[in-house]
Amino acid sequence: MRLLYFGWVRAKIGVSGETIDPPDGVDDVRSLVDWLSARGGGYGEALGDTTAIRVAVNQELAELDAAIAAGDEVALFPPMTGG
Amino acid sequence: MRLLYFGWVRAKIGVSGETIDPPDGVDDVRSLVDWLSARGGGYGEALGDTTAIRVAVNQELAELDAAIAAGDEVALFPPMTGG
Amino acid sequence: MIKVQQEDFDVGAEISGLTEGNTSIGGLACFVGLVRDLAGEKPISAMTLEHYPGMTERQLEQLEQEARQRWTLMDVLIIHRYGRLEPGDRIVLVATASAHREAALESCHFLIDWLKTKAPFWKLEDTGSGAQWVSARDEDDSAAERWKDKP
Amino acid sequence: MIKVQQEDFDVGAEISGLTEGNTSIGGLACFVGLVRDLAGEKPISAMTLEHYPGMTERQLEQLEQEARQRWTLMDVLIIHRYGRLEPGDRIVLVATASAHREAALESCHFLIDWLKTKAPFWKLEDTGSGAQWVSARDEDDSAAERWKDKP
Repeated sequence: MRLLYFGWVRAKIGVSGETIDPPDGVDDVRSLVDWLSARGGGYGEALGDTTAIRVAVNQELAELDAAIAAGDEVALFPPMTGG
Repeated sequence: MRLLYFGWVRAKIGVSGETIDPPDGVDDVRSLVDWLSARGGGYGEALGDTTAIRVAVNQELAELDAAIAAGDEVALFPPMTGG
Repeated sequence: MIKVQQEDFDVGAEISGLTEGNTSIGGLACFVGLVRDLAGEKPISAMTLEHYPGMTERQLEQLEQEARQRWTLMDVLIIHRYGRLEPGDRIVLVATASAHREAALESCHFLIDWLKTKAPFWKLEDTGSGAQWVSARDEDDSAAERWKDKP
Repeated sequence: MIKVQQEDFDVGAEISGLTEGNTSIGGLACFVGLVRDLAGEKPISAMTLEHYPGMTERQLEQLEQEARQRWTLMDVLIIHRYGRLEPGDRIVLVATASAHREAALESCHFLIDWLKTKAPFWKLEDTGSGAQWVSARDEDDSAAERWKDKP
């Protein structure tokens, strides 16, 4: 599974992306975020407050309860500020 | 008094303007329009229906009951179609 | 700024002139009106804009002042052409610049809506079957009316 | 048409490209967003736009389709820049062309409102006292929300 981080989520975590092999039970965005957040450090800081996080699965906006599977591209980022 | 005509008012009357010496009693736009209209021909055609006429006195939009006097510039025209 | 002219204008140059050197502008809205090739169902070959010299400039300046009173604007530009134009030709440019996009967008919309009913222009269309004066449209009156109490 | 690019764009050329040769266009609305020299009260020296390559293009294409479904449009152009920009630099261009002015003006307003909250960009401002991420603004959410049921 390919993870991408943008904005202050990327800045806090310290990398712009990574490839992971999620453990059993990580089958939606929420469980992925909890699992990453539990790593602590920058991950905890970036992902601790899920209300501040927006999500895209395979480049489409998604909710925290969206299902995810191996091979997906999952992006985590702050609210967008385009325009 | 300087009169100016625009749009189909001008086209029907056949001139774009004229200088007139209004008779006594022609002291507002309505009485001016009635007086012109009574000339008949193109004037009657152009000015017979006062609901279709818009007015400016000294280059400011005005109503039919606006007072006018010697020296004024009075313009009669159809509803504007700018933009 | 108001310009009433027969010549065409260069939209890019006009817009650049409005924003150049002013780094407090956050948004610029603009509208360009063009001569369409159709009047209702009828094809037209040309449109002649008649105007009231002197009053036109006064009316447009009043419109600009009205927009500046309603919104906080850095700059306003209205260019309106007159004379004979052909389909595809530019007729009018309205551009408004502000620190914020909402003020720029709303004031631009306001100005073009008001121009339609308050700028002393009259349009004569050449169709295959002769020339016809463009009538004022009820929709344009209601569009202008909408801004009466705003904002 | 969607363009996501680092380079600046030429507003006049882009707009001419949109209308040229199409004489059924009656109105063209456009909005240009620029980097302001102030973030709230703080002066800023630069702004860096980060984006999500691939998703940005997809989102903007979806926005364009949404606008074309809601209004009858002859053409739509969205150009959004990324990378490091300075005050006065252009960030975004939205231009819409239609037979009628109302469709052009409304769809342009709609697109810039939706871009603010639905385009995957994140802005980092350089101020005298360090870099700060631009927060999403509640006003932008409500501005986008306003278009939810229209038209």
